[in-house]
Amino acid sequence: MRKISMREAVNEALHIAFNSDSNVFTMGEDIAVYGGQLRCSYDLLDNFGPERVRDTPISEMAIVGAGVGASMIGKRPVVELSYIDFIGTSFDQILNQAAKMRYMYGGHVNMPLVIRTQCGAGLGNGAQHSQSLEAILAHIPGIRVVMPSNAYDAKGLLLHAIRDNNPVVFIEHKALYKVKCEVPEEPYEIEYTPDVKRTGKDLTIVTYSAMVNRSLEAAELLQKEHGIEVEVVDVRALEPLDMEPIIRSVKKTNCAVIVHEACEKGGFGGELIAQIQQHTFKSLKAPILRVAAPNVPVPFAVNLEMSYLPDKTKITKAVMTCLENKKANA
Amino acid sequence: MRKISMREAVNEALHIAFNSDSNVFTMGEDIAVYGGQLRCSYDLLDNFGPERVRDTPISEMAIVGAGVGASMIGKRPVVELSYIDFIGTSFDQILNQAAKMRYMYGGHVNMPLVIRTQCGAGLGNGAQHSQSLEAILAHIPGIRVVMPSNAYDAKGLLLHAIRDNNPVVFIEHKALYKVKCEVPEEPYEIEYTPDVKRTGKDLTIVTYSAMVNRSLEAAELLQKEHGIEVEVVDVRALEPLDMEPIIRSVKKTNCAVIVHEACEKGGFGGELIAQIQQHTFKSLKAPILRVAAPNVPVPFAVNLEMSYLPDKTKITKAVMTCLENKKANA
Amino acid sequence: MNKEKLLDLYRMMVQIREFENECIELAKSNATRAAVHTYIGEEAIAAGVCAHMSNQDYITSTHRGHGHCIAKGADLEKMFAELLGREGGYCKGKGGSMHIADLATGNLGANGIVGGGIPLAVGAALGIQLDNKKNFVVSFFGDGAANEGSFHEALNMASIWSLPVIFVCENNEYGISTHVSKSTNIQNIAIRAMSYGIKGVVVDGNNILEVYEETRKAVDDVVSGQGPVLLEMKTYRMSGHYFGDNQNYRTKDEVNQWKEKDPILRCEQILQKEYDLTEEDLLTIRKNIRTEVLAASEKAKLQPEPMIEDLTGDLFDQKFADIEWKSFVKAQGKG
Amino acid sequence: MNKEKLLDLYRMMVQIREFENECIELAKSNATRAAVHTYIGEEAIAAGVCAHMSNQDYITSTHRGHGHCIAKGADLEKMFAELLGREGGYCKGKGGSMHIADLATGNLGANGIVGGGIPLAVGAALGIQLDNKKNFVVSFFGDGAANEGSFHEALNMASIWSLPVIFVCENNEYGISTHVSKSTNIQNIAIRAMSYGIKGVVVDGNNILEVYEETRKAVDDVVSGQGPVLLEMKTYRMSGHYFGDNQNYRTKDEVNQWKEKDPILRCEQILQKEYDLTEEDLLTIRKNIRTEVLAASEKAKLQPEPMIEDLTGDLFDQKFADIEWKSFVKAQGKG
Ligand SMILES: Cc1ncc(C[n+]2csc(CCOP(=O)(O)OP(=O)(O)O)c2C)c(N)n1
Ligand SMILES: Cc1ncc(C[n+]2csc(CCOP(=O)(O)OP(=O)(O)O)c2C)c(N)n1
Ligand SMILES: [Mg+2]
Ligand SMILES: [Mg+2]
Repeated sequence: MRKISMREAVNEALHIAFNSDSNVFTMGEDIAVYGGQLRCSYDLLDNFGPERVRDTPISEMAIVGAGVGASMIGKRPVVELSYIDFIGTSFDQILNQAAKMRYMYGGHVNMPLVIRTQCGAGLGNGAQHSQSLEAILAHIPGIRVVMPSNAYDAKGLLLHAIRDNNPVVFIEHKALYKVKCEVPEEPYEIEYTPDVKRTGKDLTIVTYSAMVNRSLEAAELLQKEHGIEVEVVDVRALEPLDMEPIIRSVKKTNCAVIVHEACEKGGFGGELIAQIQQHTFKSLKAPILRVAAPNVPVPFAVNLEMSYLPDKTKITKAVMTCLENKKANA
Repeated sequence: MRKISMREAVNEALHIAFNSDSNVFTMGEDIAVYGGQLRCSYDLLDNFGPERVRDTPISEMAIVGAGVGASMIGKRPVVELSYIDFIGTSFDQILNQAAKMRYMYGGHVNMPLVIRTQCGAGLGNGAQHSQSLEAILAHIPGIRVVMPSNAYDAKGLLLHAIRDNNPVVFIEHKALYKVKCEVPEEPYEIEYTPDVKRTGKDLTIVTYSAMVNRSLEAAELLQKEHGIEVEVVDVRALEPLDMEPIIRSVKKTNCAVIVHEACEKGGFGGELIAQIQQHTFKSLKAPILRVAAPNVPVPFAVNLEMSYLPDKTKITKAVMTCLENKKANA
Repeated sequence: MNKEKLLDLYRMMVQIREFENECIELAKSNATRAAVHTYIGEEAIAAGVCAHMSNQDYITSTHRGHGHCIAKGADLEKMFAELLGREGGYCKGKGGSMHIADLATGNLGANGIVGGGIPLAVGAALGIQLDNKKNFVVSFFGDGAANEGSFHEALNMASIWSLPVIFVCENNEYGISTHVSKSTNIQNIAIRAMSYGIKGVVVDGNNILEVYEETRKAVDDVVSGQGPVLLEMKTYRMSGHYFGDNQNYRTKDEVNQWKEKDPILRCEQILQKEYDLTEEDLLTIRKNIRTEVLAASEKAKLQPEPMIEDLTGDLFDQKFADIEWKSFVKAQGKG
Repeated sequence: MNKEKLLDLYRMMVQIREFENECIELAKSNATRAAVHTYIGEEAIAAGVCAHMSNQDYITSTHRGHGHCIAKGADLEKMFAELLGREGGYCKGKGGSMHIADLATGNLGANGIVGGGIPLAVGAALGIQLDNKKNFVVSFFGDGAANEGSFHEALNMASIWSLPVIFVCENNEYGISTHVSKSTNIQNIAIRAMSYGIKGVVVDGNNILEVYEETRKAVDDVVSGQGPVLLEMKTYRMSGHYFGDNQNYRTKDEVNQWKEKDPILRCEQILQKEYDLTEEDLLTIRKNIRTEVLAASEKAKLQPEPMIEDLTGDLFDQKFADIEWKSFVKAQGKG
């Protein structure tokens, strides 16, 4: 099968959506003529015209807010925040409008809105353009939070999100845009449920987004060098959060390591641990460990940024520690 | 000793701070003439004049942002967000400015800023005026997050926060404002460290803000009706988070229940559990349980709101379940 | 204006006033919980503006939203039921006074966030434009809200895309305790239209005829594609910010002076002088409306509370849209 | 203007230009990582504005902040070191191109958030006012930033309190790919001053003399308590939005036309025509400055990277302020 990058996969999903439903439109900063700061919306303007593909002023509150308003009357906007860091300038529209309206209005309003955005560090963008803020969003009842880890998942999850009648924040990691994998040309959807990206019996890594690849690298290494078989579960959707496959895996392996790029404190790892320990307490043979960024903003200098990021080495180390604990408690 | 309400205690701390350091000033919506939507800043205008006690336009971005700017040049602003829900309209200034600047600028900038605000449900204020959003703030490296549970703590923690050279979000629960306790007239400070509000050997409740009283009620009831001795630890500061007293307690009781008012998913309970299970794994005799709000916005109707809130009954039930598990695993 | 039309507007204003009077009664006994922000003194705006709107024309509203909601045609019993937190309320009791939406009448919802609804209105107007419809949107907000960033971003966006939206700034002189002269440095908020290259008009918001007429012009403009309009309605909040407000920020005198400009009083004067209605006629109208309003309130009070099992419902729509995905084959050499 | 003064301004502009040229060289080899937003074509603004400022006068800056930083008197080597992520950089390598602050020269920092610095400037101006000082603040931001809510809230707040702050909108016609005519519906952003009841002035931002003179007037105004001023500097970004920008949103022709209005070129013409400098004189100046700039870059390149142990440092100040709390005894019968 052909291999395409996650950027191409997102672009392809957008083309399919535009082609299939005339209610779908998109707006955001520099997305039309320029093809997006994320470079995911190229060709859309040419193929679907300036009514449905709109460059906006630099006004994130209005961008998200107009998306909310348009979706309330039946349109299916896909708005773009060029960096997730800009939830700062648009937060009220996410926190108090998009997320709350359906419940607050007694279920009488639907909101088929997708907010596409980009997260993550590693490319030297500095403290205000490199954050991983999914835990903030996942704590807000009323919005979906979806984070693909590869091109195949991105295409299927994005189409699923666009067909969702609820607001979805769709978070693409900037380091994944160029990564290619096999992606069918035809349309397909992927449900909001975790995916076991690698099976193993010794330990479960629960992870998502760019850290899936780092975890797979670590698993590979552990297998080769130590014969350790790590299972890697890609959460894919933080809301809805389907814990069943995760719990099943931990019940099998009896121990778990959580890996995410967001800083550790208050990160989504806490939620995963809270639920895992509650539902697998008796099978759990070691404390669940987290591999995450330290609790500081993302630094600029390349050596600092690299040591800031979770990587194969740190994951491997955590897995080894966890397995030692497991052995000690066996 | 005299008893005063938390509202009076906060007001007293503000008067002391204004009287002690001419760099301290305050601004916010309706805080001067009106004495604050939270009614905590009464008399300040009369006593310290309109230069230092300022009514602002309804412009939360500018309120917080001006606080950041003024603190960068050495002032000690205490700005007020009348409801924590309004971090929505000011989030960039918290997330990307206040929290990041010191680190991002290599430690060359100090920011003695206090953002006082109010959280919590129970009074029929509806979905956009009742939230508990501390977990969002505690996930942002670079800001302190402080949540007093009574008048005595509020006074001492607020003075400590005003003397802090770092940005502090000081969150007062609206249901606590009228609750009185003994508070000395003289100035004093309380450090950012958890406080054991009740000792007990059977189980540890880790909690903060308004849920401290609910937990103490539950503990009282459990003691009276079942002879169960619950230890109640009030976290008081989510950042810095001093885990030592919490871990010590759990190592003693071998089990824990976390209680917070924020909705469960992605709440700060996850962080507490992640750290507790890691550091007390071997002593832990039961899965740690959470008592928190369900994952929906705060409903308006009185019966819904009351059943939304964690209360004595739910806490008691969780404690009993946890203790049964403990017994089963003993 | 013909007599029947003006009488309709008058009835609408009275209906709003009586609704709010009853709200205050309910608030006194704490039946509404928390704050109830009444629209007393500002009724001419909602009545005069919404008189131009059909159910396919949308509004966004505010914390002070009862008047807008009623003028758009809401059912009073369902409104009271919501205020009382009953199952039959507009939001099944989940919203409360500040959060009533009624999609059937084009009401996209009241909003507890000052300025929060303005961008939503722009989005709805964008939807209308994309659908090539001839409808329009009205966004109501206060003088205080005009200092929120959302106001600025929304008006600018609506302007550059010539969207069919009327921004109605209800300048009632106060944002809670803060007089507009302390929160802005300009005589008229309408002047802010210049920042966006759109039309801005100052309107006597206590004069129902002027509100009606200026709105008509604005509707013509926005529907004919000439872009958004900002109407500044000069008015006054005759009651406290909410029931229970100590109003230490203004004098009784000031309030009393404005009571002489009560929009309902002024409408009655016109009806008597120019349309031959007698005081008795008017009294009858008021009494009848009052009776209806009270009946709605009484019926609402008898409604049951929401069921506790409903606490966690309504968060997400469980259904997905019926869309059949069609491949898009890109032109060669693109991308 | 006397010759020495103009020469100073000229030198400053050249210094900024040469700094940016060197940045592009560094960016070519990826030494600066991510985006470097150069100020080429806009130098007259930073030079002409900051010439009026002392180290006790503050600026807030933007993602396109090198020019402001240099004009405020920053050390070039420390700037280069920061861009290269070295320990000796302004932020110890933690900030990068978009985040240089230099409190010693009154630079409160560049900012990666468009519009993010404007409220900070208002706060600094408030601090100055509270301290009864005669200093002032300049907030630099772009045409695109003028559509952020923060712009609106900040200007309004500064106006009602008559704060000593000059808002300098650098209208370089583009926000990344979006021409200002597509993001606003007005001829001049300066007109937005009217929304706040403050002075708004359109300035030829490529004319150093005009920038200098109009800033002087604005400084007089704000320092004498007459409230903030909005200066719109008309200019053009001669380079791409960042190094690597494909610039598919504008024509070469357009860029070339603006190159004829290059502020440095224009300053050179004045220096030659009215101050008798020869082309050789100017060349010498440029060469000397270029040499200095390159030397700074070379020295920066030799600096060590930050130490990994420093990764988690600098987040919080561990010290608390030295304040001795004094009780406040309230007047009887209050509260
Ligand atoms: C973002 C936000 N800030 C502050 C508040 C608190 N608040 C509620 S109503 C109000 C005053 C609003 O004034 P205005 O817009 O003039 O409307 P009015 O109440 O006069 O109708 C304020 C400050 C809020 N609800 N939302
Ligand atoms: C809040 C926010 N939105 C969007 C961006 C992405 N962005 C970076 S620079 C820029 C263009 C800014 O335009 P302008 O204010 O005119 O400044 P210029 O780049 O022209 O100097 C944009 C959209 C950002 N950094 N911050
Ligand atoms: Mg008002
Ligand atoms: Mg620009």
